[in-house]
Amino acid sequence: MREITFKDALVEAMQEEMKRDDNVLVMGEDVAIYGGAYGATKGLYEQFGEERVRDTAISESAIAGAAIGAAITGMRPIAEIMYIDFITQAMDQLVNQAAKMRYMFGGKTTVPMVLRTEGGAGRCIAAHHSQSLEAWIMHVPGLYLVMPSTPYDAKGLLKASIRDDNPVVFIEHKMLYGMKGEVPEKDYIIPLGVADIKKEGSDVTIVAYSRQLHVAMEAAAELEKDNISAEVIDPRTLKPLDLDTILTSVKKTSKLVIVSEGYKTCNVASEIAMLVTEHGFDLLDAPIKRVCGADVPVPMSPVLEDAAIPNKQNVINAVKEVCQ
Amino acid sequence: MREITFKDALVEAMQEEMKRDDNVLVMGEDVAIYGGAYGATKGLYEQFGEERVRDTAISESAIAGAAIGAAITGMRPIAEIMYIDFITQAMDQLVNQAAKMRYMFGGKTTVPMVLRTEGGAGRCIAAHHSQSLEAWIMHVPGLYLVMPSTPYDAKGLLKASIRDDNPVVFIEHKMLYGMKGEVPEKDYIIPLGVADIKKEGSDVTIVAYSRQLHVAMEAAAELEKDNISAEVIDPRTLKPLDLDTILTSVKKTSKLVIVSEGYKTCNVASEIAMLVTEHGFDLLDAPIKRVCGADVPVPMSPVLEDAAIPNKQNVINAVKEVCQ
Amino acid sequence: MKESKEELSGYLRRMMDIRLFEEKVMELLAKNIIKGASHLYAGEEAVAVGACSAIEEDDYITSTHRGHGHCLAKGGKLPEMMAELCGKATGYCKGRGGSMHIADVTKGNLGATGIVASNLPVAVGAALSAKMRKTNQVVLCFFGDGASNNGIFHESLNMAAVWRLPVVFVCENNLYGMSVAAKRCSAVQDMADKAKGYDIPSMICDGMDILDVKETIKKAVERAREGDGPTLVECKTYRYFGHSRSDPRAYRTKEEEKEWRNKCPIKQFSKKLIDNKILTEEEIAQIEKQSEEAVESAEKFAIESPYPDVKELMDDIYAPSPADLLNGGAIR
Amino acid sequence: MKESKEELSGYLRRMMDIRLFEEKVMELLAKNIIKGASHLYAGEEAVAVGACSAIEEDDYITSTHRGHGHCLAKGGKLPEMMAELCGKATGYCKGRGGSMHIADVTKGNLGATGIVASNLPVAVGAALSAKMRKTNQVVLCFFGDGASNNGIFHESLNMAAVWRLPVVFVCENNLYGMSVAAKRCSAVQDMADKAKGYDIPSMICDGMDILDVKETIKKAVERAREGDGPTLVECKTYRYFGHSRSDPRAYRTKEEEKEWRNKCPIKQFSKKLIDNKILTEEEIAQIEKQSEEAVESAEKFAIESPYPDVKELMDDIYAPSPADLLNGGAIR
Ligand SMILES: Cc1ncc(C[n+]2csc(CCOP(=O)(O)OP(=O)(O)O)c2C)c(N)n1
Ligand SMILES: Cc1ncc(C[n+]2csc(CCOP(=O)(O)OP(=O)(O)O)c2C)c(N)n1
Ligand SMILES: [Mg+2]
Ligand SMILES: [Mg+2]
Repeated sequence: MREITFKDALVEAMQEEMKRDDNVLVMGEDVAIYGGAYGATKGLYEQFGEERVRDTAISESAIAGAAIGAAITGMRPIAEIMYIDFITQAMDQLVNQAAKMRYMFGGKTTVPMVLRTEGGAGRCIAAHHSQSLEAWIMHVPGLYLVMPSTPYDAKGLLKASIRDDNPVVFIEHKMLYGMKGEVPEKDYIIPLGVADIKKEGSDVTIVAYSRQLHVAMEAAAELEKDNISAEVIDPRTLKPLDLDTILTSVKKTSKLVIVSEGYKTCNVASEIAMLVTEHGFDLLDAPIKRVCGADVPVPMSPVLEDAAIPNKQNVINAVKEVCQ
Repeated sequence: MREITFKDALVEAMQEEMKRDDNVLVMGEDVAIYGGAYGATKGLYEQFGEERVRDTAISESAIAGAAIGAAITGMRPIAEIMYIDFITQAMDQLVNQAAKMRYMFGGKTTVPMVLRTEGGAGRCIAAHHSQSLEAWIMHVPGLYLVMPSTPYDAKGLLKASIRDDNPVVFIEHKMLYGMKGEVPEKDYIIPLGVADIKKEGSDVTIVAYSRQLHVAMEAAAELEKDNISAEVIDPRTLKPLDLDTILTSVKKTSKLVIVSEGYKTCNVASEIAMLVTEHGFDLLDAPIKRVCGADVPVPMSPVLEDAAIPNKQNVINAVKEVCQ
Repeated sequence: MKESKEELSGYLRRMMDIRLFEEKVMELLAKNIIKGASHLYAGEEAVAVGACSAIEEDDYITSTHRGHGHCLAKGGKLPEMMAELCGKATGYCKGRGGSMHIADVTKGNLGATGIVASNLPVAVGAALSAKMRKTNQVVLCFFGDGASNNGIFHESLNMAAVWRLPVVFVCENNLYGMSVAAKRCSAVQDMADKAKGYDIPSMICDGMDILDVKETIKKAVERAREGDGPTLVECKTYRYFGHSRSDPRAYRTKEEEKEWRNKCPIKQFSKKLIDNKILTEEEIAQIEKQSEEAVESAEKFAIESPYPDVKELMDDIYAPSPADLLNGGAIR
Repeated sequence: MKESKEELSGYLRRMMDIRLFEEKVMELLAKNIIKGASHLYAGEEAVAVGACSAIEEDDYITSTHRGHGHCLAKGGKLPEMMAELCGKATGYCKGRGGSMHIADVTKGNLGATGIVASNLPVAVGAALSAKMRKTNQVVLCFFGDGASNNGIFHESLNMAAVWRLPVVFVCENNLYGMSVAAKRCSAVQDMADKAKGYDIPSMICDGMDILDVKETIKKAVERAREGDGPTLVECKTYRYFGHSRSDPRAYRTKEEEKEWRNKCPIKQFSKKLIDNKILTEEEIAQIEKQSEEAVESAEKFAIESPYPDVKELMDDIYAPSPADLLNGGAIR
């Protein structure tokens, strides 16, 4: 199969959905002429014109809010917030409006929009451009949350997100845009809420998503050398979360390590651990371990930045501890 | 000892600290002439004047940001965000500026400010005025998080927060303002990071804070009738969190139930559970249980609102399950 | 007056409906039959009714925390509104929204909001949508003087101006945001001046005079429909009750209140209709009686309606996924 | 010119320092010795140096993501800056901040920020503090044309105007916010027009002419110090490099770039000094040489400095609690 980059997969997803449905539009800072800070909207402006691919002012709150207004009146906007760090300025629209309107209005409104944004560390761009704030989003009823790890997943999940009738927050990791992977030429979607077993194994379950999925995969490869067979599960969508697949795996392995790049405290990992405790405590042979970002504003210096986020060795150590 | 209301305890705390330190000021919407939406700044304007007690426009972001600017240049501002639901508009200043400045600037800045706000359900004022968003705050390194449950704690903790050199988010529950309790006349503070055992017990540990502490206490009282002795711990400050006190209790009881009014998913309760799992898994006899707010925008209708937040019976049921 | 008798008495009726509805709400709040908060529109009736009479049924409005008037003026129904305020299953939002969250999408009311100023960008987005879908719809975006100090006001006006969107920003300047007088928190006293930073026209009208509101909004709506972009219209008005039920109103004087009570939009308009021999006092009394009865029957409907079934607590949080996206295993 | 020769050559030197520093940064970015992002100030030197020469040492500034020039103009040191950009322990922020987060509190530089517009309310708060502490300090708040579209701009100007705070809002209008021309995203093209919504004065100056900047800012600073409140000053300028290292600059023409290169603030000012017989070409060459050496030694310092110790990763997240607040058991 042909290989394309993560960012080209995103471009293709939007391209196809924009062709398929005239109501899909793209808006955000530098998404048109520039093609997106990380190139994820490259070519859309040339192809669809300034009416459907709109550069905006630096107005995160209006970007999100206008997307909502468009969504509830018949459009299917894709709004881009350049870095998830700036979602702090769009939280009111996202959380109080997009997430709540449908329920609050008695089910009479739908808010079919995608808020694409980018997150994660790895480029030495410090505390305002390196956060992983997905735990905030996951906390909020009414939002869906998608965090793909491969070009294939990115394309199929973005297409599903665009077609979905709910507000979807779609977070891309900055270190993945250039990553290549197999992506079929034919139209496909990946339904929201279906985890993917990225590697089968029998001794321990590792749940990891977004860039950390790859860290987990590397750790799993190395663990094989020590005869530890890790099953690596990529939830792909944190909301809806495919808990069944995780539980089925834990049933087999009896051990669970969860990896997330977000700040450790009140992290997505604690939630997944809690859910497994609630629904499968008896399946567990050892305490669940998490490997998370440090509770620190992400520092710029490469040595500190590396130390602030999980790496292969951290995952290996955690696995070995639960496998003792 | 004399009894005063929770809101009067807050007023006293600010009054005393404003007398003690000329650099303390109060700013926010309706904090001056009106005395605060829930009366928690009543009388301060009359006593300290418009220079030190400032009504602002409806500009949550500027309220937080101006407090930061004042804090890093020698003042000790107390900024009020009327409802935590509106903190969505102040998140950028709070999370990207207040929380990160000190670390990011190499430790050369301090941001001694208190952001007082109000949260929780119970008044049928629906999804935009009833949230418990403390999990977001707890997630962010660089912030402290205080959530008192009694007038005594409220006063002592608010005074400590004002004197502390870090940005403190201080969340008051709307249903507690009118609650009376013993508050000594003399000057006292309660250090941040020290939990309080509100009721001793031996069979099960219940961790609960803010309004839910009282729900837990009622449940504990009723459980006594069934010969279940619950120890009820009020962390009082979620950051710093006094994990030791919780672990010591779990050592004794081997069972843990955590109560929180916030949306269940990615809740403070999952974090506390994770911490206990990490530091005291072997102490546990049964899976940790949580009793949380439902994952739903808080509905207005009284019957639905009641169903969306924890009640005594939920806590009792959870305790009975872990005690089986 | 160029309007027909029917139209004019329709306006009066709607203003009376709002007034009497709000007075009834005040009564039910006092009896604790309505729980929670209600921000009453009494005094400002001419704004909503005047503005909504300048647009078509399929045009949109966005509303605020003080939204009962907007909803009724855009064709909302008293019983469903009252039931919603009472948290009943028969309300506009099945009792989930209450006073601050009424939407009536089929009538083009995109909804009220409890977060001040938060519907401004939503209105901009709806206008973008109308423009892109080429429907010729316009959007009336209501908000208060207080809201105009919020950052989202700035972002919204700028975006609407740059994209020349068909939206009319209707500022209901009632002098206060809760207890804080515009004088104490806004750098300018005519909110219309805030249009200057966006190079868009602004107009000020007498928010106690329904026909002045209507004419002013009409001009702005025409501009919008012709593709000339947004306008900021400021309506000078006053709320008769406190901000919410518990407000002692220490921030304003009895004299000021009286002065504005004398400008009552309903009294003024009634007098004008009589002076112009369009309606007689008897006819007006008749209209008032109809309003009274309508409000009473709405009250009855609301009170007799059941509360929502608690089993429905978790319904409608998410829209069903389209068929081609469905799957089995996910926990939502 | 009323300034002394010493002052004037000081300005020139500081502009050259900035220019050469930025060119060096560009070089080190290309070699990947500096990692991450750097938004270079080259082209805009007259703004920072002109503005900072209009205030006193104990006055405050707030900076932006494009902050190297502000830091140097406010008395910052090249070695500490370069070390910070390289993520070294000897940098202003111990390597934790990098290019976008330099603060130099002892010199009154309250800090740069990676979030566009986010320092506006911080500047307002610092001005409030100066006013309340009666220190007679003023605050210069730098921000871009793009930033002026953000909601926090609106809230900040309004608050500063209402409270008449001693803050000067210095808009560096370089025509673009990243790739988006002000023409395509701002409703007005003179950012100074945005002052109209706050009833405060505004001035426009030539941001390529250091003395024009200085004089203009001086007037605003005097107003501020006299208690007359904020002013919005717009400086028309241009950034010579792309927005950040990877920017292909497809959104602007080579002609436009050339036109602005011809307005180079350093060349212009040098010429003026020569024309006015204040400095000779040789003296200017001498100053340039000093700058070069200073930048080179800063580079050397930065490169030879150690990275921070990873053990310090978790230091300084929180300030120590005052003695009377200490306790033992808490996990921070
Ligand atoms: C973002 C936000 N801040 C504060 C509030 C609390 N609040 C509700 S209404 C109101 C006053 C609004 O004033 P204005 O916009 O003038 O509308 P009015 O109530 O006068 O109709 C305030 C401060 C809120 N709901 N949302
Ligand atoms: C809130 C926010 N939105 C977007 C960005 C990404 N970004 C960084 S700089 C920039 C352009 C800023 O333009 P302007 O304010 O004119 O400053 P300039 O870069 O031209 O000096 C953008 C969009 C950001 N850092 N913060
Ligand atoms: Mg008002
Ligand atoms: Mg710019």
